Amino acid sequence: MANSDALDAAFADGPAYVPYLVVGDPDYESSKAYVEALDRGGADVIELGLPFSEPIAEGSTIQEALVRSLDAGMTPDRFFAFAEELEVDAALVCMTYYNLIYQYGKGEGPRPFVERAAAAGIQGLVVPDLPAEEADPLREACDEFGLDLVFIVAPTTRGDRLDRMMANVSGYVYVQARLGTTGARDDVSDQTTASLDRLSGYDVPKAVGFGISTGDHAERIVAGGADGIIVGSALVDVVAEGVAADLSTAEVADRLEALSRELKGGAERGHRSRTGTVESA
Amino acid sequence: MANSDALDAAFADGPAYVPYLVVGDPDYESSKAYVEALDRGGADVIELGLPFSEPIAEGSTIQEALVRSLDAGMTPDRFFAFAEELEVDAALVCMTYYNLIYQYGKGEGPRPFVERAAAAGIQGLVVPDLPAEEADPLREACDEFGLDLVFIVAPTTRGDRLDRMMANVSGYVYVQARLGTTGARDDVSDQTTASLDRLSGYDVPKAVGFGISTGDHAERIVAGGADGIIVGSALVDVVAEGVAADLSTAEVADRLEALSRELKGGAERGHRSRTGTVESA
Amino acid sequence: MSETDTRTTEETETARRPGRERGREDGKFGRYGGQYVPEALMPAIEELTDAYERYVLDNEDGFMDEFRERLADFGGRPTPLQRADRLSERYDTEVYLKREDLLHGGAHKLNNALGQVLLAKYMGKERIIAETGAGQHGTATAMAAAHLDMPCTIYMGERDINRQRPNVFRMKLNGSEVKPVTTGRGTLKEAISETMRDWAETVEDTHYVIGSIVGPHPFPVMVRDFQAVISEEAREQAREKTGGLPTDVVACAGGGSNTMGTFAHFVDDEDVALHAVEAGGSTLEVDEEAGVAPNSASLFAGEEGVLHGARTKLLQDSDGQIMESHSVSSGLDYAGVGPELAYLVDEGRVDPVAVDDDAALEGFHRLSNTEGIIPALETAHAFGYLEEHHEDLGERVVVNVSGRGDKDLDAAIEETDQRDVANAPDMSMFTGGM
Amino acid sequence: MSETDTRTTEETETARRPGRERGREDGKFGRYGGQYVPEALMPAIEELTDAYERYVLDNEDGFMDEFRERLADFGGRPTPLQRADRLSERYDTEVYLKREDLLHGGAHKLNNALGQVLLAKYMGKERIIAETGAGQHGTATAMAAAHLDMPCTIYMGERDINRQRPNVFRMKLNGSEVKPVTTGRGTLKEAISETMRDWAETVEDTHYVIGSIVGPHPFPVMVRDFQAVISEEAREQAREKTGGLPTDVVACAGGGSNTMGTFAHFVDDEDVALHAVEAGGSTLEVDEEAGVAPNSASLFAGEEGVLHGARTKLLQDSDGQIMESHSVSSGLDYAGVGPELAYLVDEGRVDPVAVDDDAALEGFHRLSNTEGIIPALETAHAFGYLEEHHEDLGERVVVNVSGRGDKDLDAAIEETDQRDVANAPDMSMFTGGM
Ligand SMILES: Cc1ncc(COP(=O)(O)O)c(C=O)c1O
Ligand SMILES: Cc1ncc(COP(=O)(O)O)c(C=O)c1O
Repeated sequence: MANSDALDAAFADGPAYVPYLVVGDPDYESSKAYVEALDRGGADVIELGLPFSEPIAEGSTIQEALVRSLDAGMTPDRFFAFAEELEVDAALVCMTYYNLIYQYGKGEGPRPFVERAAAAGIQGLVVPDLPAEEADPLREACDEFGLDLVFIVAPTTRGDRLDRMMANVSGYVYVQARLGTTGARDDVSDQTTASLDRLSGYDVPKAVGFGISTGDHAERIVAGGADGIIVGSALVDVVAEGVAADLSTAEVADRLEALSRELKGGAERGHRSRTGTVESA
Repeated sequence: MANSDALDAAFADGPAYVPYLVVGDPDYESSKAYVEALDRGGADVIELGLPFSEPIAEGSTIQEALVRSLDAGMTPDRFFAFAEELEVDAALVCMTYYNLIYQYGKGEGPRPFVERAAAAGIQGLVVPDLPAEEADPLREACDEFGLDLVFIVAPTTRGDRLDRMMANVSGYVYVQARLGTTGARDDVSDQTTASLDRLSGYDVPKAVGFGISTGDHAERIVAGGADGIIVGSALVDVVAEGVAADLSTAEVADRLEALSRELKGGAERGHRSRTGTVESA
Repeated sequence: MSETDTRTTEETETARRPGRERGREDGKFGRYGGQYVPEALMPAIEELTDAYERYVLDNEDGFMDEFRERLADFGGRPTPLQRADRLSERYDTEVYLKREDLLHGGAHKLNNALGQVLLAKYMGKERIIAETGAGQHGTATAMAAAHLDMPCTIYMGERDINRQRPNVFRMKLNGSEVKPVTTGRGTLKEAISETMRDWAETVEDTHYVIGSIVGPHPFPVMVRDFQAVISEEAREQAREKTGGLPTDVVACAGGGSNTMGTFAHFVDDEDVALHAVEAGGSTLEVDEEAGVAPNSASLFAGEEGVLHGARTKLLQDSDGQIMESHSVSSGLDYAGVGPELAYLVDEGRVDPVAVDDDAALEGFHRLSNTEGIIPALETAHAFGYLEEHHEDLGERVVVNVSGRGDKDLDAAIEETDQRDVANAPDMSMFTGGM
Repeated sequence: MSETDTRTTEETETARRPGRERGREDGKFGRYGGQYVPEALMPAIEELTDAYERYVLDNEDGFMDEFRERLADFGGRPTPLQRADRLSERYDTEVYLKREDLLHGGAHKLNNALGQVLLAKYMGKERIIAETGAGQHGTATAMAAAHLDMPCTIYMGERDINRQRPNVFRMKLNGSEVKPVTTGRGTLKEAISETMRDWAETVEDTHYVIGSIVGPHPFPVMVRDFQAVISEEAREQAREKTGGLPTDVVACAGGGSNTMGTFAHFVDDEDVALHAVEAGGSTLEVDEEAGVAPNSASLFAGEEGVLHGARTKLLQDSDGQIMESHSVSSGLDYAGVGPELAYLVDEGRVDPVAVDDDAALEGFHRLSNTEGIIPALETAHAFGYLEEHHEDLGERVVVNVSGRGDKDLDAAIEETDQRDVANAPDMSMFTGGM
């Protein structure tokens, strides 16, 4: 199902905890400490955000993180260096916008980016502004270098579009829990359950994201049938608070690790409730 | 030729000196002293300006005098009281705009104004915004009360218009020396000679005005054939200087008297040169 | 043609003429009108009268054809007659808007300015002068003068210059000279007097473009004839769109040029009611002592008199001195009104109504937020009238949108801020000016 | 209709279609165009594509009839094609002006805004959102929304809000909510991103009115089709007035909506040269380090990339980050350009030219003082081009006057003041602002 063994493995036993952080937020070194904290906190896959100047799919939390990273000098090349330097167990997925991928190729399409990503130890890509219809060249490059190409399924995705996407996806499918952009929310949406139902016929891990911020959410999502949870804004919020309150890198890393444990724990509780005794969600 | 004996007399022997001042400029009492100074200086006819708020025929010198007078509270009734109180030998002509004359009648046309003017000792009217075509009612009232109606002939007035005007005029005709509005100028215009030529066939005194400011001007104008000179802005300037320099009423009156003597003297020299030996102008 | 000749044929001629041609022979509208001007201006007035008769009335040298072509190409005519869906619903009557706000320059003023500048060109004049109050006539004249390559000087009261700086800038951009008038209060009536003074000295090569249906004959008829294109189009458009004539026609009135332009072709349609909406200002009461009328409702509250060359209705004190008028809209802020309107009001043909500043401001906001058209504050009076009197109107009302409100944004902020305007948007970020 | 189906018929269909219909099937213009949007927006995009095909292309429920009627009545179409007498003389060539400045709101923008708001109504949407830079698209959308009684929210960068306060006020007067965008530099591109975010959450009841021929399919074709009325009229008017087609058509290009609107019906007339005039800003040099392009000449100097949902030519650094663009005219200040223009430039059909700030300002003053038309600073670039390149043009040139300059008076004062503009009027009384 997946090009990369690492992603296969991540979803192989139990629910996957898939945290997201913006690489280079608020600076290169702190960011490395933060990503490694996620890993210690139990991450199965880590989505590394490579910042683009016009992030049309992000909410304000992540957008501000992208700006912090760009202001601190993040570039695709530094991003790859970062990935190479990381010491983590989790599988790595790069999340970015298509223009950076395309432009990296200097006229040769997306292949050079994918080649470089593979060399840096990246196992998959999420490109929120690349629809399945436009994805052939990237899909081919991913196949060539053994990367997975993750697509995002929205609550509104149905019919032909869903089929086409599911025919192209690999690694896991990113199930968007609600309409809108990224951002931590307090509740879990009904749309999630409906989406998971719609996807039940497809044999690919389903990771649910958008708005998950606590262990409780995570538990309910996984209990509802998700194979993994993706958490972005809630973690980026921790980084932002660290910037605002001028906390030490170690302190922020500790908080990220703690929140990760909570989320991962929630996901595991949810998994047990689904596979073992059914607790009320 | 004239309804009023006084105006007839003014032009009867020698050139007439016809000065103009705004009544009430800069205040009622000073203004009386100034008009009486003109009289002492040799005035044959005095044109008394009754200020109107929209004096479309005046240049800025006289316009500002009108504003000073209005600001000091001049009204038609105070104007008539002023005329009654004056102790002068010269004949009195009222110069104003038609709306004041008309409005004084409270719906009965110009007659009440003329009646009141006659009672106040006014012998004639000059109404710069009343063309001969619209003058019938005023003409009739003037005839009834023995006032003269003076018309202004412009350098451009010819043909039918000139005929109609000359058929209506009485007392004297006001020959406008040049195009434009009132205001003292340094030279004497060729247009004056041309106008006097055009008027030579009409048997009515021709008083030339607009821009006369010195005895020399006066001399040349009269030498050129005028029966009188009308002087406004040059005298109003003296009043304005008095206001600006805060001179005493007596001082301003003296200057007005002196300037009048100069103008009158110039007019008489011009008359001698025309009737006696011809001096080069 | 001598004036005595004209006068003898006058009564019969005028009687036979349709109402929209009234006054063409001699500038008389019953007791109103005439030519009360200094003798020095008479030749210019006669020359202009002659040119008016030849070029405008008789289309000599194809003047009117060129005028209409330039109005179309440069000005953007015809302007639409638009159904105002939301106002129609609000008032439960068919409301149609004549969109003079879409004319080049943003107001009906260009119809007249272009006509007169073109006429000056046909007359061989080499220079244009004009007065302006709000700056609308000045900008229209400056545009027309640039278009027709005529040097142009605009007189504008100093106070108005300070109130209307964007319009001053527009005139200068169009290459006109703007001369500040510092006499008196520095507003429109002083600017008119000053322009007449300039004209008296320069008549030979200069044409004075008067900005409304005021002044001596032939200005009132000529300006009306140039503006009559509004009603000529509107009448035809109303018939096409609605199959008939409107029951009511509404236009604001300052000097009255857009008013008569909007009424002219309806004057003979006796079933069409004509409403001239004047600026009621803050109150219709007059302060005789100070010589101030806090309004400019000369049709409604004025009395007969002579101003700026014509006999008409005026705001004046009991001595006949002209009053200082007032309105939230500087373009209505004039103490007189066109003689033809004075006549039509006396005849009972035109219904004069006053709308106060508050109602005008509400009208401004109402048209802006319900119809997506930001009107000039002058125009807004007509919509104030609609709100107050719609129950008295028939089932098909045409309102002239005489101009757009871009020039009035600052004034609208300031005036809205001073009162409690129920339908204004949140103004907090604008108070203190832009 | 599934997209796979569409794609199979694409090549043949497109080949048979005249150029002005290019891209209708799939939003592809050669390598440019497409739908690079988050999956959450896809249903809205598909719903819109369906509505575009039914209402716009097939005139279902008489949509296009109503659109054209409202454009005429509310918008003031047709706008004139005017001969510019003095420019024609200056350049010794026939210069014709397509007068979009006379459209309601003062720019071509209403053609599109009215079309989209009406379409949203036909689609049963209950709310309108839009982004705006200079404020022209925002004001046009606010007007259209008021006219059609649709609640409307406009996103505008905070910096733009401060530069364009009169336009902000106009939007509020028309009843729209104006939401400041504080992210990034607070200009147009941030406002677009922010509006897309709103849309992603509200797609079900909300329509996003994009302001130019940019964004994902169907926006580029739809906006072009709404704006194509410009060239449809101009082509016909040119034939009527001059008996033939122009040799050259000139339009300024920001996103390119007025450009493609002006070119669309001429694209198949191979003898008509098409000139797209971009903002050259202060220089065409780029500061890679700072990520700043002191211009917005994306056709002329940009490189292929993906921005705001479409593949097109962009101003970007070597990593693919979008540059900060710059121009004296905020309406041209955008780092991308419509994919159709990018395609037509690559094909050699459209000639891309850059005109710098100085030349644009001179063009602004030139049109103002020689033709009596104060253009938008955007539009002024086209006249800067005319001055610099008139010798390369044929004997009959049509220039689109995309908008009027009333919105730019403050900017014109400031910018004129900063340089030595040979043909500017005496500015002394205005420096320091109005
Ligand atoms: C938009 C607008 N409407 C109306 C008027 C009033 O003038 P009139 O009554 O002469 O049409 C003006 C004058 O400036 C104006 O600008
Ligand atoms: C007057 C005017 N012209 C041109 C433009 C550029 O936009 P586009 O290239 O999309 O027509 C704008 C944008 O605001 C504008 O206001």
